[in-house]
Amino acid sequence: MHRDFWAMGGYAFFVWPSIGLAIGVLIWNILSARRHHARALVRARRALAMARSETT
Amino acid sequence: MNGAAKMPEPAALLTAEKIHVWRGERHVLRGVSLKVESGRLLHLFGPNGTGKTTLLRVIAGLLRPEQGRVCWDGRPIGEAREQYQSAMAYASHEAALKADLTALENLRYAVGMKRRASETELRAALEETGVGGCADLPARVLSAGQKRRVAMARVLAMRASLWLLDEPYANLDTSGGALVSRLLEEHLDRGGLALVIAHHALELGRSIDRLELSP
Amino acid sequence: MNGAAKMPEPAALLTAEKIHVWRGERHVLRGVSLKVESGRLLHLFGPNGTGKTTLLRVIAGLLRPEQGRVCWDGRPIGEAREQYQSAMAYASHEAALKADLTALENLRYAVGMKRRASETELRAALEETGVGGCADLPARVLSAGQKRRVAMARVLAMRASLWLLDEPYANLDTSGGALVSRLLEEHLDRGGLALVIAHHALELGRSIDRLELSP
Amino acid sequence: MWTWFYKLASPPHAYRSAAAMAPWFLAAAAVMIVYGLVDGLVFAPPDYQQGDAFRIVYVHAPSAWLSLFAYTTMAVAGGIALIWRIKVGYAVAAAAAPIGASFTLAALATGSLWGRPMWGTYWAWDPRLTSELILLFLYFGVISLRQAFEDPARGDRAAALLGLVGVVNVPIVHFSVYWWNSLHQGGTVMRLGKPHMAPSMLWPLLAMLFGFMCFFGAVLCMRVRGEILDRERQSAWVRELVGA
Amino acid sequence: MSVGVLEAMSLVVRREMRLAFRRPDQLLQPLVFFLIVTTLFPLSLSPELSLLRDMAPGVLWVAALLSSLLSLETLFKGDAEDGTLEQLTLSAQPLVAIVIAKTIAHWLLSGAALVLMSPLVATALAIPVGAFPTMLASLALGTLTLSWLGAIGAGLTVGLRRGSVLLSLIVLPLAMPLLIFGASATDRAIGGEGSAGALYFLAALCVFTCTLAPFAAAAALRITLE
Amino acid sequence: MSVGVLEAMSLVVRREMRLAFRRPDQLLQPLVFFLIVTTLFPLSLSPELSLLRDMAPGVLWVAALLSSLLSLETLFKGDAEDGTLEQLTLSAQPLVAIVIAKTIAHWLLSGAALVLMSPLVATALAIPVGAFPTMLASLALGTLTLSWLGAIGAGLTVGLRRGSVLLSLIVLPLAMPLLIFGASATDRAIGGEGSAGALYFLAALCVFTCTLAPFAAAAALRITLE
Ligand code: HEM
Ligand SMILES: Nc1ncnc2c1ncn2[C@@H]1O[C@H](COP(=O)(O)OP(=O)(O)OP(=O)(O)O)[C@@H](O)[C@H]1O
Ligand SMILES: Nc1ncnc2c1ncn2[C@@H]1O[C@H](COP(=O)(O)OP(=O)(O)OP(=O)(O)O)[C@@H](O)[C@H]1O
Ligand SMILES: [Mg+2]
Ligand SMILES: [Mg+2]
Repeated sequence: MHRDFWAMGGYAFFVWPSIGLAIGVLIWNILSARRHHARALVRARRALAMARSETT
Repeated sequence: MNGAAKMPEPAALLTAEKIHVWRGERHVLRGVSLKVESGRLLHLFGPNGTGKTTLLRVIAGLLRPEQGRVCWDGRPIGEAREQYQSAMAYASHEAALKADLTALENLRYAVGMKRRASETELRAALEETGVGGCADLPARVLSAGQKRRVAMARVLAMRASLWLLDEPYANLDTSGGALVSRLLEEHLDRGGLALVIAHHALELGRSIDRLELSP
Repeated sequence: MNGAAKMPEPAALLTAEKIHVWRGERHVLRGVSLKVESGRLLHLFGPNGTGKTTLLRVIAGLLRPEQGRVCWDGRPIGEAREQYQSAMAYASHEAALKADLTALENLRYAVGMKRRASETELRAALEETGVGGCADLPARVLSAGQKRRVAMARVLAMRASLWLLDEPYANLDTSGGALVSRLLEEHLDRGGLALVIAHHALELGRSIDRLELSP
Repeated sequence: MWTWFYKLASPPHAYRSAAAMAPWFLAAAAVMIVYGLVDGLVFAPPDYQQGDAFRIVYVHAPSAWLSLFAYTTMAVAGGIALIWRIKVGYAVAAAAAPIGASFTLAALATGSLWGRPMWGTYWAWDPRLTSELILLFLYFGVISLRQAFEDPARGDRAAALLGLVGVVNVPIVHFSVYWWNSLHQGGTVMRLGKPHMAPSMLWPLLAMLFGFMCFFGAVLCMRVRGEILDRERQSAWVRELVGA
Repeated sequence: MSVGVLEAMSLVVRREMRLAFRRPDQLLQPLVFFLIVTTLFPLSLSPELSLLRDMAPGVLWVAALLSSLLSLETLFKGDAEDGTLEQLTLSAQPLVAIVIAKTIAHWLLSGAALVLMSPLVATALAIPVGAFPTMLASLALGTLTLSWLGAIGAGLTVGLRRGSVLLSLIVLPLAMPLLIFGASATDRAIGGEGSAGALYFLAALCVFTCTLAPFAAAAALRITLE
Repeated sequence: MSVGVLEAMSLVVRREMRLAFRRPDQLLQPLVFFLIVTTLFPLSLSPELSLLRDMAPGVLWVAALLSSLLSLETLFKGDAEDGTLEQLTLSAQPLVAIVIAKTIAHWLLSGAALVLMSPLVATALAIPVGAFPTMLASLALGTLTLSWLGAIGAGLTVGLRRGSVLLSLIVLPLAMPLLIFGASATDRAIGGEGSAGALYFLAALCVFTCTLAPFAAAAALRITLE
């Protein structure tokens, strides 16, 4: 049963990469969105620091 | 058909309030304000790279400032675009000529968008700025000073009430400099307004306003 | 590594004999002759469109005259091309900068063809002409006067003995004008030669030669 | 009514509500995707023609559908921003572009992998396939146009305009199978009336579709927050937010 | 004394014409390109007429598309570089009118010329004379649509550093339906089948872009110039 | 302290590289063009693989030729317009050296990149993998030869008003043999036949142009710059 499942009726070479790729894209999206937000935060902090150093 | 007939009501007024512009990381214009009234000239000067050209482009409406606004006769120039543009003539650092068109054709196609000007009128404008002889030469072969004079002729032929001139004296010989000064005086006499960038003191035989941009 | 060390033997001499140039139907240069010796400056002036730029280009070897010849140290510049070019620096009406390269890179690739110049040297040249702060900005965003100053820095960094300058004062503020005059004086003090087009009287605190082209 | 709308679209409000919505979307997406994958890969019967290869549909169709949906979202958000000058719209458009591009890529890749066993080739110059490729190019065009401007505000507007213009490609992708005779099969799920599919195959597919949609909502919210922060870097509320 | 919009537009068109005839290369460039692409192709194939005829619509349309695209790059670029575009935008005339005038001039100078030349090329590609009317109509509609799409792209990319690649990247996806329908119309006409459907579609596309694209292009220009 | 010729040449090459990477469009333009031409073609045909495969060498070579040609136009033009070409000619270095350096840089940036990308395109055009070595070799030789021929053309036409058309007119006849032999080499390789003959011929052509063209190009440049 397990064998059969992983073999996908002989189409394993096509099915599993597809599934993997799709899951990869999902994960990439989450990671990159989080990184994007984190970087924006860093830039905003930097801008604030610059503004503060200018006024003082 | 007389130039004086086309001139503005004396009320014409240009104001700029607290203009701020950033270029890249530089805060080039930091809250510049100015006012030009009918019959007055404002001489804009200051060291290289302090933003004179930038300011003139903001006033011409070519550049939107990050803050501040420019008004013509009390209305922001963005709203009164058409009136403002037909009352204004702008001459930039470059002569803005099509290299493959003759001086006359350059005038015809640029001036013709603002007002109907006959060929004799255009030729007269070129004659007035001393490049009548080059009217039928392609702009490509003109000398630096000649190009500058053609650009001046374009300003003249537009019969605008507001002149925005970016270093009109550059590349001109001594007689050319005197000519520009005379044209400016006549323009002011007709009740026109002018905003002129120049690095040397302007001697116009009348009082002028001055605005210095500092680095 | 000192600038003065690289300077020419006092014998250096530039002559042009009976230069004739036609452009289109116009006989622009009608037998102009001139001579510049070591330590001397020739101020070329005259009304717009009389052929000053044309003459300078002939002397730089960019334009072959219909008649007449230009000699460097007694040899026609066509024959002594390499010596002549390595002894000469030319600054045209335009700044001749690559818009996408920074000011510093522009200098590196232009000066580097003539002599090995370290980056500090190039930066020093930019500093000297007052645009040290713009060294790493692309030429595209520089103001007109800043471009002109970078072009002047290029001339400086080439350490050439002959300077051919086409209106080096244009677009410069007052301090920039004084700077160019000072640079010219120092160049002449080192025994250099200079051929300068300018529309106003040059005040260099030393005697200079003058050549007027008339229409 | 309008003031309410503008308040809703005000950057700080949008920033906060995006943060509030994201986890819900993500949770819903996780549930549906996990169910869809398990049911689709393990329990659904093999197709009588395609055998087990048909299971690629569970990732291919949702990705492909999302590629179109994300583009539409991007164009609409950009259009709203352009017309009503609502800045958050630009943030949404900018956030949707990379997500959409990634799913377009996924659709192309999974489709290719499916094409090999079904049509005997990874790639053919078929209208559906080609127009999907064009969609990818459009995404690239929008993304690189935005980046080509030194001034971000102008980049936003230019990209929004291009997004709007390019939206014509979306119906082309969708209807290409009907307009041209195509290798690619026509609509099976997204079709008015009865779907041509056995329910045991259909349920997991629907779950995957909605799961992907929710996922899109979640990542969009997360990305939008970054975009808003970036655009509002100089504003008082962001300073307060990051200063605290 | 002030100048009407139509008058201003005709002035712009005349200006473009004058410039083009002053610089015949801008005029000839797309035509030469078109000719070259279509003549090179047969050269690179084994000289079988049947193969040639199968390919002909494709070659014709790809060549037309590319040569149109190449000339589109210069639609606003030259004017932007020498500062005359600034003068145009300050001319108190609506930007849309200027854009329309420039695009029409562009089409007259590239698209229309290309259509006129296509029978020559078609003969060389062994396209039967019977297919000429369809080919001409489809090319005329196609190049006009393309000029409009290109105006949007050119407006979006003028002054940008990556302008030219972006232009292709932007315009070609949009132009794909044109290519597909245009080539298929020509193909069917060669095969003696009816091609009215494809032609109608092209016409609809053309009307659609002609009405919307000027505004999009003007908006694009306003965004980039500002 | 004076600068050797080789040093100056390497400086020019580095300058071109820097400029190209500063303006990625000049770098990507020919590649994008190449990709697009090859993508558009199949679209305009009925999707039959056999037809596509017959056309593949032609499409590949015509696209390579055109994209090379397009980028050649800018070989000296940008420098001539902003005045830096004047500075280069006054740099006390032999003009031939400058021309060689610029042409090599051009080939590295367009031809070599194109060769590297061709397998991708070839796959999309259904060219069998077995034919790749021949295709790569012939394209490498062909684009290099073309760069040299193009340098002559670009030298002759820089600053001329009819520059670009003339360039095509000058270069394409010279490039014709390249196209014919290159396409036939690829074609034979696809068919599994030996293609050494055509490759040798291409190599001979390449060596021949590499030795003579620099002088011709420098002379051409000197004539137009006067
Ligand atoms: C590279 C190759 C492929 C591409 C680019 C592609 C693209 C697409 C796109 C864009 C859609 C969404 C259409 C819409 O929502 O209107 C779609 C849906 C679909 N594709 Fe593909 N596809 C490819 C290969 C395949 C293959 C090989 C098969 C199966 C033999 C397939 C089966 C389907 C199915 C069943 C759907 C769902 C249809 C529906 O219900 O709307 N695709 N594909
Ligand atoms: N992207 C940028 N990054 C940094 N500085 C910039 C950028 N763009 C422009 N600048 C600077 O902004 C200033 C623009 O000046 P502007 O051209 O208005 O000067 P100006 O007063 O007209 O000078 P000039 O007298 O030389 O004509 C210059 O100093 C320039 O270096
Ligand atoms: N093809 C041509 N036909 C007629 N006249 C020409 C042609 N080419 C150039 N000229 C003229 O030759 C002269 C060239 O002048 P040049 O540029 O050397 O002047 P200049 O003295 O440097 O002037 P400026 O002070 O304005 O820089 C100009 O008067 C120009 O009009
Ligand atoms: Mg200035
Ligand atoms: Mg001069």
